[in-house]
This record gives sequence, structure tokens and C-alpha cells, in this order.
Amino acid sequence: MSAHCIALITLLAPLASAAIIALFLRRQGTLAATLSTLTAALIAAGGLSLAFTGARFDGTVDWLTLGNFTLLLGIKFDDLAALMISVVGVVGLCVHVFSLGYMHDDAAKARYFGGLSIFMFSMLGIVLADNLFMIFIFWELVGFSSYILINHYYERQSAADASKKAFIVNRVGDFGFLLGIIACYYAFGTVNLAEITDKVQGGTAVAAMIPLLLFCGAVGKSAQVPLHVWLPDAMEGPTPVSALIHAATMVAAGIFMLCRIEPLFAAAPVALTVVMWVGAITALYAALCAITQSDIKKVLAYSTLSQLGYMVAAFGLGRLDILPEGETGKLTFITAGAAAAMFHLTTHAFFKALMFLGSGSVIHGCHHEQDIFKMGGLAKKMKWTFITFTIGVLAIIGMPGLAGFFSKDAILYLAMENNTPVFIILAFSAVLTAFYMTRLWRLVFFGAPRSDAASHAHEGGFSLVLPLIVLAILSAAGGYTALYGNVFDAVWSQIPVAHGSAHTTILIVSVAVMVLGAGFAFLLYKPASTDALAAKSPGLFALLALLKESFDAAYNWYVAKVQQRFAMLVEFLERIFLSGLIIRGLAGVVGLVGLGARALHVGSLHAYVYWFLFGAAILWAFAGGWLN
Amino acid sequence: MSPELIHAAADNRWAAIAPEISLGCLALFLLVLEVFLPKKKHVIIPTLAIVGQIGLLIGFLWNLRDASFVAHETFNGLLRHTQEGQFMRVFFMLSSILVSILGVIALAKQKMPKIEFFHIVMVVSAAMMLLTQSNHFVLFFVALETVTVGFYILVSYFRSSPLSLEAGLKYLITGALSSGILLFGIVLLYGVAGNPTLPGSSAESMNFNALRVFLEANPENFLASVGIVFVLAGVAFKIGAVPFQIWIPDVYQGAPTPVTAFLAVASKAAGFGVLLILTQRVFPSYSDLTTPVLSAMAIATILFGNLAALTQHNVKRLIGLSGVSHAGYLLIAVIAANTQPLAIGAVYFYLFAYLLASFAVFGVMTHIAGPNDADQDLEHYTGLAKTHPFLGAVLAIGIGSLAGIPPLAGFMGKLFIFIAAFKAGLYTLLAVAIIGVVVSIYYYFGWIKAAYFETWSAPVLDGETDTRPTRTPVGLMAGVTLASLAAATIVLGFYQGALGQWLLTK
Amino acid sequence: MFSHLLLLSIAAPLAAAAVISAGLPTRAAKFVATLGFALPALIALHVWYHFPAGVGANYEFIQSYHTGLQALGIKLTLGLNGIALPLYVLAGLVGLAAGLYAIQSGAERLKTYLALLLIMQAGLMGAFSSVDIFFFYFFHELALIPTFIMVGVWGGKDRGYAAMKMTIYLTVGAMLSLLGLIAIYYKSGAENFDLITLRQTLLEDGIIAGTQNHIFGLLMFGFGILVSLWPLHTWAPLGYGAAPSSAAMLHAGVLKKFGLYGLVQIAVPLLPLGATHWAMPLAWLAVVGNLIVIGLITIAQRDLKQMVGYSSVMHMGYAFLGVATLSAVGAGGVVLMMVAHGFSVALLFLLSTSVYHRTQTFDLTEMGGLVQKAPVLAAFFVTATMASIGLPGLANFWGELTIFVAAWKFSPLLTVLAVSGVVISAIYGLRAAARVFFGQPTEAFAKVIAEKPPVDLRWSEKIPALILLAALFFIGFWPKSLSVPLNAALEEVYPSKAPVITIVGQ
Amino acid sequence: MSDIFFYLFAALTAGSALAVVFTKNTVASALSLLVSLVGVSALFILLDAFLLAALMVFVYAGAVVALFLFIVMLIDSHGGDRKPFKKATLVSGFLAFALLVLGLASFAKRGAQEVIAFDAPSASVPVGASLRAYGEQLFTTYLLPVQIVGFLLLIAMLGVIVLSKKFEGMEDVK
Amino acid sequence: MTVGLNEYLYLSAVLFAIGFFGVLLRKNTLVIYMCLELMLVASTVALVAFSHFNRTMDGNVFVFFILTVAAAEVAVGLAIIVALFRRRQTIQVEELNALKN
Repeated sequence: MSAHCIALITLLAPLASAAIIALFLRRQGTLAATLSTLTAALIAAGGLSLAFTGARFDGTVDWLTLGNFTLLLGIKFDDLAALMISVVGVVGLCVHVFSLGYMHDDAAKARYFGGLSIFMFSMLGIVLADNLFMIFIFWELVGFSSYILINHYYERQSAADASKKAFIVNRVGDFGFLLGIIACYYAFGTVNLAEITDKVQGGTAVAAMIPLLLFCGAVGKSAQVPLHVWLPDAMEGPTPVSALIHAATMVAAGIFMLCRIEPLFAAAPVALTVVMWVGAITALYAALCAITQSDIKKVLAYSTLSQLGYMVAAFGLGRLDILPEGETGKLTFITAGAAAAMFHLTTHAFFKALMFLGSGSVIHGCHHEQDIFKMGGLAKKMKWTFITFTIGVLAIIGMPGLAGFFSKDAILYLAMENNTPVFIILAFSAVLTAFYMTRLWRLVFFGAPRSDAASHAHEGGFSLVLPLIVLAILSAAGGYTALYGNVFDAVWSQIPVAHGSAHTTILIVSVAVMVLGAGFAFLLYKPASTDALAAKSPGLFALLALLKESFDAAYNWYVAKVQQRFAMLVEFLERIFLSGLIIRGLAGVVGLVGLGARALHVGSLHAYVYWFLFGAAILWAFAGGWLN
Repeated sequence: MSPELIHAAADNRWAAIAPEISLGCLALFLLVLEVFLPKKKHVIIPTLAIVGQIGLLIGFLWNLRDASFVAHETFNGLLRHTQEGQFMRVFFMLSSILVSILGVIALAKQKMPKIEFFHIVMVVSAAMMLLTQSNHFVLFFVALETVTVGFYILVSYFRSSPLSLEAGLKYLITGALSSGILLFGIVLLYGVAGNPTLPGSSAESMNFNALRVFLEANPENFLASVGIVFVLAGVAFKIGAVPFQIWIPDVYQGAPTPVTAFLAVASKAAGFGVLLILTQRVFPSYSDLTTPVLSAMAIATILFGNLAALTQHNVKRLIGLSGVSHAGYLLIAVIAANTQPLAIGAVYFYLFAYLLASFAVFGVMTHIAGPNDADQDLEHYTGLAKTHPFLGAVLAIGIGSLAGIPPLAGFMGKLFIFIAAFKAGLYTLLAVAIIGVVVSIYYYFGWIKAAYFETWSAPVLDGETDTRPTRTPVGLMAGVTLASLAAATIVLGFYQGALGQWLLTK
Repeated sequence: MFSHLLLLSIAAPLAAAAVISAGLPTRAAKFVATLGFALPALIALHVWYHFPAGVGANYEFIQSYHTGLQALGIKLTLGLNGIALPLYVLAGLVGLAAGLYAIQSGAERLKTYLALLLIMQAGLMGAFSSVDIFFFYFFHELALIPTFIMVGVWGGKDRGYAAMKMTIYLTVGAMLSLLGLIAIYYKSGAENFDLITLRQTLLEDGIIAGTQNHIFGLLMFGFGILVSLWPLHTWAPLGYGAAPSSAAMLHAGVLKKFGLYGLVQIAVPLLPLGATHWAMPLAWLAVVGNLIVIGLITIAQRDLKQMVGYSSVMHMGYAFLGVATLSAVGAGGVVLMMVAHGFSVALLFLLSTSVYHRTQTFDLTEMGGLVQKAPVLAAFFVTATMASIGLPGLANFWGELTIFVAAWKFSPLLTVLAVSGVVISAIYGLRAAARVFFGQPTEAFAKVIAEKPPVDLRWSEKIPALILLAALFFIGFWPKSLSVPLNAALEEVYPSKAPVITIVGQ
Repeated sequence: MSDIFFYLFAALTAGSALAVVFTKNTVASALSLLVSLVGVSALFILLDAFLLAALMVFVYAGAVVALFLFIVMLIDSHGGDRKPFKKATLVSGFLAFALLVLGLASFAKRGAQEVIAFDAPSASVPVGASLRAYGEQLFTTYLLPVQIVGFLLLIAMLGVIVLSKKFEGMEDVK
Repeated sequence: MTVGLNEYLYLSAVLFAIGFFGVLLRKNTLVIYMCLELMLVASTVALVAFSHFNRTMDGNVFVFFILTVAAAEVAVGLAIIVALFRRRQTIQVEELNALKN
């Protein structure tokens, strides 16, 4: 079977699965789950085989031609796509398997797995796309699948609101993205990624506006400030969904897309700077917000935001002045920042999916209790979960030797080399990361159970544990690029690696950061049912909470007070002026004239004779030429 | 007798006016029957009148293939037989039949002598047939006055109703006034054109051909101009063009419904037939005068008719005023006919569509009308579509056609006029016509609304009587007639066939 | 037989309507109506399938019939090119869906309702398969008239006013466009209504610029009213709010596209200079008026049906913008958009009514949580909403995307404003879906549930909905099925090499 | 000589016409009409239309005015109970009169120029003088109108019957 | 200066105007009707004059018809007036306005 064929099957299988579920398996939840999971396995198998057999190809087909506009659909399977498809395939499969257990008793299982299948289809579409229009198409579809999955518990008002918010906020980002694509189409005459690269490298000037507009898409999808507001709310969805979509893959699509269009940024450094600052601010802001959260998933959500900020910042940091030596045979992108971002994306996908699934396991064990202050003592009751979650925590806070350590180091190194303020911000964010993750970890797993639910907690079934183990292994080992062989060389070779004194410095910083954050957290938080920070420093706690609330408050204010009122004002104006004054007024005037004309028929013959006289006079005047 | 006289007498080729003669004879025969038939058997006379007329119409249509008189003049130039004339003959015979049919229904509600009604209708129809073939002012005037006098009688036919008589009086006085003006115009034209000192003058100066020659030779004669506008004023009265339209609502309301139909359709058509003859055959060289006159009339007519009808509740007045606006549209075509021969066909087509639609509507009105024929309110139509779906459907089709809604015949008529007007470059008139059509939608729609939409009607309390008159059940003959009118309106909208082809290639 | 397929697709529903109104028993009437709706749909599918690949520039399946207007250059010429084909298919399928829905709707006076709907269907099939621009207009009107009656008789609240307003607005629009078409007919010098001949004539010798501007202005505002161009749109939400669902489906889904189709197929290609003159104003009206102002107004709606109505007005903004780009890309986008919007808005109207049957209200603030009782309905509704807000994979996306692409070249600023419509439509679309289906039922709705537990979508609703959904998905996944013939036609009509028509006397 | 007669009869005609309009009494109006018609018939004689002059007297003065008088006697027994003119009527009447005078003036001014070049009729046989000429015209050229007039009179007669006769079994005047 | 056509025409016009004025001014239906007759007569004066001066016969013959028509008209008109009077007991036009608006 040719590589094209495998790729196509991999891409279309989940679509078929979703279609079959939607059409025939609506009431057969178990069958639907099985089908969807098998599809996920097929994707993982197909994706990994493509990636690791080294098949690299592209191909297009004409999909819509109108006039001189042609929209092509095509596959571009290079190292970047191979890396991404591997991540999506593996994490996707894990989440599917986890879901089998987690969603076992859900009434709407079929809908859930159907949604997952659509998501897999859409995500694969983004990964494989060879042009921006195609990316956009699947981009939107990803948003849609996210919408249905967040809205899984639709009887909850909060879920309905969250799904709506996610979709609309994403649309705001897509607004810019689409404009960027169109601008790109006219600037380069093509939206094909390879052709754009050629043109840019061939010297075509790039207006900073184009990459920035495209970046809007990433801001929406990867939830960067100021469009980050949807992601914490998206935790209303089932936890495996959060793991897959809102941590590991979909939100990372923004980073992936940036890497895809990296040459444009390379040609427009201004845009790159903007991206860098957005990322850095997001990283810091989200980390600060995470500190005050009490919902286990919200903590993880803000952590995801923060890590996404990291990746974006990394991308924005751009190239290292000293290019590392290395193979450039299948080079499709050229800078260190992008490579670092992709690296962190990969490791983050593993450990964040792990932690989300772990939290899912916790929630499942605690009968859907999500408040960390009502947990405690789970280390004993849920051993597997505890162990794997711990690995995840260590990975994210940068314990040397685990996956997160390497990728975070690469980013910090790049920042240190390129931009000191950003370096400080990122380092501080890392401190905070360690702080809040440790806080979470302690509160959940240690001390005495602080609620009935926690005290009756138990480990879930095999399908819940297995994915955790797999992901834990990956979180531990995923940072060793050598393990992947040379299939992702185009990416891995660009990862900035510190040498010499820089290496030492960064190592020290990294470890210091971790120790500092974790240490503070250990000092501050004992397993308790109240927030220690709130008790000890209410001012600071309130400030942080305010920080978190401010965006939501601002948006809510905008929606309720500005947008809605403005809409009602416009409607009112239309009703009063257009339909009222102008239309009804005109009708009224005509009606009055009509009444007048009607009233001329007074019934008296004399009046009528005067009409005749008048008529004769007028005609006379015409005849005499006085009226011509 | 001198040879010329013999020749002149021999030129009276009576065969050329066989339809009119036979119609007149049929009318006389009815009177004779009334005298000789026993009282009890008088009931057959109306049926006989209708059947006889239908027979005449069929016979005439059969003989239409024989066009030996077409494009000839007979009766020493008093008559000129044209294809349009043949068309108008059919038109008037048709309307005579339809009026007779409506008359049967309407007269049944009133205790009135019947035979005279049919007699007068037929004589008037015959006179109109001659009128639209006239080629001489003497014949023109005599035929016109026959029509007018006939209408005086018909309008006041329901003599037990003061309203009918009042309408008769109003029609009488305004009609006589307009006849006076018309006559004065004719006299002036006759006098000027017979003036031997002027170029092109003729001894037979009341003959249209001679008059035309004279007018071409004297393009800016004041007396001729006055004569022309006065003649036009007389015709304007017939067609109900502003400012000679003012009598219409009152007379239409007071007149018996079939007569209203006759006035609205046949009298107006006769007016337009005459107007076309005059503008096309007699006054073309004075188009610099007639065009602005008719244009001003058209604009005022369309606007006035539609606006005045807007808030009208009495359906007879309503249809009268809407008829005024139709006259306005037709006037546009008459003006366009100066440069676009197509417009002539448009006028005839429009008239024909108008006949079908109007009689459909009047047919329904006749059934709805109560004992007080002048009181026919929109309110009487509430729920019509539910209680009498057939009448409702016919009404809707008729009104739709009058409003010019595709795919009904009335739309085609308007379309032809618009095309002709466009070709003639009459953009202002066209704009006014469009405004008129839009305004007219409102009141036509109101009528439909009354019949279809509003199912609510005031409850009849104890001790009160329902103010709405009882509706006459639809008889066989009326049913067939109304159905064929409606069907013809629809078919003619889709498929104009030979009729369209014939009218539009003139 | 096969060469007269297009005629059959018009005649079949008409015949069905005639047979039904002749008074069939209800069961038989339903059967005949099903046939009357199915046949055009089948013919549309047949024609679609057999449409010669890649041709499209020429008219296929062409047949001419004489109806008696040859003298005016009017013949009933039926045929399809790549631009007409998509709309023809749209008409067939939406007609079938609306028809099936109506047959099972249990409306009062069902037979009349079905007959009217069938007439509408015939008009739609005719309008999009007419090569003759007169019949194009004619069939549009044929389809339009039943709408008024259906709104007036079977409509919801305010139906009287809504029907009246709709009638007057649409009459104005129709009149203006009729004038425009006549103007093209006359000014082209071809004196022919046949689009093919007109094009050829104008290719050789175009109309001078000033005249083109006037004619295009007429057509733009005439068609603009029909398509609800801001600020001439106020009839639309009102009318759709009041219209019975099948009528709203057919009108908003198909009939409204007539105006855009006229602009794309007739006005822009034949009047390139006029189009250029008006492009900017049109684009600004479309973007600021339809997209932004109406978009905001849509957000402010509380009534579900009104909201769908307003959203349909808003989406027309994209289409107008596409027309204004005067390019093959834009025009193609408009056609795709029309088809997609037709299916999706019809589906939304259908489902809104289904929602109403379960909630007894259209007020969005009085519903909620319906998904728990009717998950399939919810799924359909969400899918329809997604389609209407342009989700890829559903048909609407292609149209919007291509229009945006075309618009950027025309004016980046306007494109930016227009793309913001994507956000606006997401806001109101999702909000409506959420208010109706998600969360917990409101108190008012809880009461309704308690009294009469809502059931999920019935088959009588599901089948029409599935037809529409299937079409949305099919085109969404396989746009080529329409775009290949469409593009072939556009290459011919909108060649990328300017100017389309050589201009004399400029 | 005939000039004097002309002015005499013209004055008589116009004067009595004014009297028709302005006398209060309806009977007086009818009688004035009679006088006016006689004046006209005298003018006809001046114009050599002897037959028409006779007809004018017989038909118009003799029959029509008699009919008028008869009806006046029948229904208008109170005589002229005309209400005094309202102010509005006076004003509009005055305006109307002004319009008519204006019209007349313009008619005289413009029309006169066009007919001024007339030859006075020469001494040859005046038209319309001979009865035979009427006969020939009416029964050759104008035979058709004569027939139509016949029908016109018939329907007029029928009309009068329908409007006035008491029919058996028909609803009638109270 | 002999009396020419002009003088007759003036007279005719004056008569016509007087008739018209009478129709305008008078309230009594009968008198109005008389005035209408005056207008017809005015036309006949012009007609006969034209006929005389133009030396054509047609005008005179036309007068013949006019007289007949006028007679018929008067007969019908008076019948209507009488019938109306029988029902309304008045022939004043301002009271005969049941039909209006």
C-alpha cells in the first residue's frame, strides 16, 4: 500500500467512523465506542507507520475552481507533520482507551465517541494539510468538534455557555486567520505552504500584517491572551476531552500552524516580536491565575495556557545566531524557536495528557468531585494514578531527566540568548509552574481525605490505568530526542542546545527555578480544606483572583453592556426610523392623499360641473399653446 | 335620381354591418315576443336573448374569415372596416352577452321590467360596434349619442332606488355636458376644415380622411386645435380620464351592477377604440398638441384613480376608481401608439384582459349584492373564500388580473403597454404607471384580504339582523360564465397564441 | 419526452395544482401533490447528473415554445447553463422538501395550500430554467403570488400586515426589475428577450455607459428589494416571521435567490459598465447594511423565526458583496452561496417550526433544554445552524470563502468588515441553538412540557429535513458537482480578460 | 339690412339665454329658452337654412320646450324657491364666468384671425335652402345614421316607459 | 361691414358660454337641463353658419341629427328627473347627493 493511500485511509477513517456513528449507532453506545477506539488505533498505527517508515511525500487534488481561483486539497507529509501525527495518534489512542472506561456509564456515549472521531478527522486534516485554505477548513472543523464535546453535558447551563464561548472566541481568531490567508493568497498568488516558502526565500517581501493576521488564528486556537478566556471554561467537557483537545492536540494546533508558516515570520521580524511577547505574557498571566484555582481541571487548564504561552514565546524568540551544525536535507523550517516550540509541544502533549487523564481518574474515583480542597489522601487509595500523576508533575516542573526538563530548557536557553526580559518572565513562570503544580499535587494526594467522595475513592478499571502508564512512560522518556531515531530530524536538529558555560547556566537556572517553586509550595500548602494563600495573604490572593476575573469581567461587560445594547439600539433605530417613520410615514402620507382624493367626490353635481369647466379650461389652454 | 345618388345609395352595403343589423333585429324581435308571447312564457325571453347573442357571436366569428370588407370603407365613407374594428365588434358582442347574463341575476333581485333591459343593452352594443368603425363625425356623434342615451336609461334602470335615479341624473347631466363640449369641438373642426380658403379643405369635412388631409395641411390652426381638444374632452368623459372622471364613482355606485360592468368595460373600450381612431387616423399631425394633453391626462388619471381608490370601502366605487387608473394606463399606450404601432395591439389586448377580469369581478359582485344594489361594502366579502370557494377563487383571479399580477392576462396587458411606452421613450409616464401599480396593490389586496384573510366578523346579536346581504347561490349559467372568464384570464396570461400574435404584429 | 423535461418540471406541479383544486378527496390530493413535488426534484437530479461535464458555457436541454409573443421577441425558451443548473437543482430539492413537509403538516384547507405551493414550485422551476428573460421574470411572479396568499391565510401573527407589506415591497421590486429587463430588451437593439441573443448582440455592440448605469440601477434596486438589500429589507423578517413554514422555506430558500440570480446571470454580464458604476455603492450597502447592521439586529432578536428571517437577510449581504466584485470568482461564490443558503435557511425554517410545535412559542427566552426531549431535532438544528454560519463540510462554506477571496481584490477594507460577519453569525446562531436546546428548561417551557411532553422529530419532519441536510453535506463535501459546470459558464460570461462587452460610443 | 336683423336676433337669442340662467322662476326660464330658440331659428333663416329654422321651431320650441314646461308645471309648482346664493357659490361662479369670458376673448382674438379671410358667400344657390337636398343627403349618404337615430328614438321611448310606466305586479312609487 | 362668419361664431360661443354658466350656477335640475340644451343649440348655430359660409351641406344635415338626438335626450332626461322627483320630492341638485365619497 502506498504511503499516499495509508495517509488517506488514516485521514478518512475517523470521518467514516463519525458518519457511521451518527447515522446508525446513535443508540448503540458500546458499538460506537468500540468503533471509534478501533479507528483511533488505526490512526495511531497508520500515523506511526508513516512517520517511522520515513515516508515523506506530498500531493494535491483540485477541489474547487471558480474563475482564476482554485482551491486545492493536498497532503504535505514532512517531518513536522510526521511528528504531529505521531503525537496526535498516540495521545488520541490513549484518550480513546481511557474514555472507554471513563465514559462507560454515560447515556450519550455514542455522541461522545462520534465527536471524538470527528475531532480526530479534523485534527489529522490540519496536520496533513498542504495549504492554508485546507488548514482553515479543518481548523474550523476542529473548533466544531470541540464545540460538541465541550457541550457534552448539555443540560448544564455552564457547559452550553462554555461551548458557545469557545466557538465564538475561536471565530474571532479565525476572523483574522481567514483574512490573513486571503491576504497571503493575493500577496503570493498561492496558499500552498511549499510554494510560499519558495516565494519568500526567493525574495518576495512579506508585509508584517500577513503573518500577524495568520497569528490571530493561533491566538484563538492556542488560547493566547487576550483570546484565552474560552479554555478554562472548556473544562466543562468530559475530562478525557480536556486531555485530548484542550491540552494535547487541538490547542497545540496553533503552534503547529505557526511552524508551518514559519518562513513568513522569518521574513517579518516585527511579527515575530509580537508573537514572542504575546506568548510570554500568556505564560506569566496563566501561571499567576493557576495559583488561585481550586478546581483540579482549572488548575491544569491554566497550566496548559501557560505552557502554550511558552511555546508561542519560544516560536517568537526566533532563531539562534549560532546555527547548530546538522543535517538540513529535509529542511522545511529553519529556526530554533520553532523547533523548541514543537519540542515542547510534544513533551507537553504527553505529560499534560497524562495529568488530565490522571485528574480524570481522580475525578472518576471521587465520583465527580473536582474541588482539590475536598480531596486528599488519594496517594494511598489510587496508587497507579498517584505514581503516574507524580511523573507528570515532575515532568512539567522540569525535573531533570524527564521530558519537560529538556524542552523547557531549550526554550529558556533560547530566551536567555535572545531576549533577557522574556527570559526573566519565562523563568518566573517556571517558578510559578512548579509552585502551583506542587500545590495541586500535595492537596490532592496527601493528608486525610477531606470529603466522603475522597474517602471512598478507588482506582478505576484497566482501561483507565493503561493509558496513564503509557503516557507516563512517554512523559519520562519523551525528552530524549535520540529515541525517535532520525525520523523527525528536520525538527529535532534545530532544537537549540546549550553548550559549554551556557549549558551550565541554564541547568542551574532550571533546577533553581524548580526547587524554588516547589519549595515555596511545600512550605505554604499543607493538605487542608482551605486555601493557605488566601488565609495568609488575602490581599495577594484577591489580587490574583482579580487578575483572573478581569478578562472575563471585561468580556462579559462587553457582551452584555456594549454588544447587546448596541444591537438593541440598532434594532430600535430600524424599528423607529426605517419601518416606522419612513415606511409607515410614507404609507400614511399616501393614505392621507388618498383620503383627500376620495373626499373630492362630494356628491354635488355642481362640484362635478366645475371639474368639467376646469378640464375644459385646461384643454383650452393647451389648445392655445399656453401650456406648452 | 341622378347617377351619383344611385351610386351613393348603392354604396350602402348593408352586408358589411350584418352583425349590428342582426343584433338590432334580435333586440326588436325580443320586443315583438313580449307583445305576442303570453305573459307566463316571458321568462324565456332573457334566455333567448343570451342564446341569440351567443349564436350571433359564433356566427360572426365564423364569418370573420371572410375579410372582404376589411380595409374598405362603406356607406359613403361613414364606416371604415378595419381589423381592429372586427376585434371591437367581438369585444362588444361579448360584453353584451356578459352584461345580459349578469342582468338576469341582478334583475331577478329587483321587481323590474326585464325585456327592455336586454333590448337596450343590445342596441347600445350595436351602436358601440358602429362607433368604433366610424369614419365620419356624423355617424360618430349619432352612434355615440345612442350609446349615451342608452346608458342614461340603463344607469337609472332600478327606478325604485333613488340612488339609481340619482346616478342616472348625474350621468345625464355630466354626459350631456360632455356631449355639448364634444359637439362644439366637432363643429369647429367641421367649420375650419370646410373653409375653402384654407389649404386642404374639403367639402366633406366631417369625414375623417378629409379631416386628416386638412389637418396635415394646416398644422397650427387655433380653431382646429380647440376643436381637437374639445373632441378629446368628450372622449375623455367616456373613458373616465381626469378631469372628466369625477362622475365615475357616484354613477358606478348608483347604477345596477351589470350596468356598472357595462359602463366600466364596454363604454370605456368604446372610448378607447374611438380615441385610437382619432389619434391614429385623424389627428396624427397634431400630435404636438394631443401628446401633452393626453400625457397630462394619463399622469393625473393614474395618480388620482389609484389614490382615491386607496381608502374606498364601497366596492362599486372602488372598482370605478380603479377603472379610472386603468384608463390612465391605457392612455399611455394611446400616446405610445403615435410612434410604436405595437401600442395599438397593447391597447386592444389590455381591453380584452380588462373585459375578462372585470366581468369576473362584477359577476362575483352581482352574486354578493343584496337588494340594495348601491350598498356593496368590502365588509360583505368577509369569509367569502370559506363559504363560497368558487366565488372567492373567481374574485381572486379577477382582481389579480386587474392588479396586473402575473401570470394573469391583466399582467400581459400591462407588460405590452410598458414595453410600448418604453420603446416610445415615455419614461415619466412609465414611472407614474409603476407608482400607480404599486399603490393599486394596496386596495386590490385589501379586497382579497377581505375575502380571504379575515375570517372574523361581528357576531350577530339577538334582535339585530346581519347587515351583510345574503349571497345569491351561483346558478349554472353564471357558474359556467364565471369559470370560463377566470380560465380565460389564466390561459391568456400563459398563452396568448394567435390572439397575441395577431395583435402584436399589427 | 426527454427533450421536454424542463417543460415537464414546470407543467407537472401546475397540472397537479389544477387537479387538486378541481376537488380531489384529500388522500388522493396528497398523492397527486407528492407526485407534483417529486417529479421536478427527480428531473432536477436527472439533469444534474446528466449535465455535460465541463460544458456549462452553453445552454443545455434547450427547447423553445411559442406562446404568441414572438412578435415581441418572447418565446418560452427553457434551458440550463452552469449558472442556472445549481439553482434549478436547489429549486427542485427544496421544493420537494417543502412539499413533503406541507403534505404532512395537517394545515387547514390543506388542498388549497398544496395547490398554491405547487404553483409556487412550478414558478420556481420555470424561473431558473428560462433562457428568455421575460419568462424568467414571469415565472418568478408566478411563484411570488402564492406566497402572499399563503402568508395572509395561513400565516402566524401579524399576517395581514406582513402579507400586505410583503406584497407591496415585492411588487415594487418586481416592477423595477421588469422595467430594467425591458430596458435591456429595448436598448440592446436586439428587441429580443432571449438571453443568448441578447448576449450576442451586446457582445458586438454594447449599450452606452450612461444608459447602462440607469438600467443597472433599476435592476440593482429592483432585484435588491426582492433579495432584501438593506435598507429595502424590512419586509423580509416580518414576512418570514408570519409565513407558514413551507412558504417560508420556498420563498427564503429559493425564490429570493431570483434577484441574485438575475444580477449574476443577466445584469452584470450584460451591463458591465453599469455594474462597475454601481459596484461600490452596492458593496457598501451590502457590507455595512446587510452584514453589520442587520447582523447586529439579528443578535437582538428574541423570536426564533424572526431571527432566522433576519439572518437570511444578513447572509444576502455576502451575496451582494460577491456580485459587486464583478468577477468570476465572486459570481461563482454567489451562486454557491445561494444554493447553500437556500438549503440551510429552508432547513432552519422547517426546524424552527418543529421547535414551535414542541414549545408552543417562538420566544427564545421561554425555551431551553429541549435537547433532552428531542435530541434528533437538536442535532438537526445545530447542524443547520453550523451550515448557516459557514462551517466547512457544509455547503455554505464554499460560497462564503470564495466571496471573501473575491472581495479582497475588490476592497480589502470591505472584506475585513465582511469577514466580521462570520463572528456575528456565530454569535446569534449559537446563541439561538443554546437558548432553545441546551441548559435547563425555563419555567414557562417546563409547564408546556408538563402539559404536553414534546416528542422527537417525526418522520414527516425528518424526511424533508434529511433531503435538505443531505444536499448540504453533499455539496459541502463535493463542491465540484456544482462548480465544474458553473465555472465553465462563468469563464464564458465573466472572462478574466476585461472588458466583457465591447462598448461603443463611450 | 340682414346685418341689422342679425344683430337684432343675436341680441334676442343671447339676451333670452341669459334670462334662462338668471330668472328665478323656472317657468320664466323655460319661456326664455323658447324665445331664445325662436331667435336662433330666425338666424337660421338669415343663413338660408329654412328647413332647419322650421324644425327648430317645431321640434325644439314646439315639442321640447313644451315638454319642459309641462314637467315644470308637474313638479315645480312652487315656482322659483331658489335659495339665495351662498358666498362660495358667488365667488366660484364669478371665477367661472371670468374663465368663460377669457376663453371667449381668446377665441375671438385667435379664431378671428383664422376665419377672417372668408369670402362672403356668393350669389350662387345657397346650401341648405332646398328641401330636396336634405332628402337626397339623408337617404343616400346619411342613411345609416338615420337608421341609427331610429333605434335611438326607440330606446329613448322604451326608456321613458321603463322609467315612468306603472307596471303590473312591479314595485312602484309610493 | 357685413356680418360674416365671425359674428355667428361669436354668438355661438357666447351662447355656449351662457349655457355652461347656467349649468354651473343653477340648482334646479330642470333649468340646468335647459342650459344644456342651450349649449347644443349654440353648436347648431355655429354649424349652420359654417355650412352656409363654407357652402357645404353636411353641417345642415348634421343639425337635423342633433335636433333628433336632443329630443331623445330630453325625453329620457325629463323621465329621469320626474322619476327622481317622485321619490325624493326635490329636484335641487344640492339635495341630490346621496351618492358621495
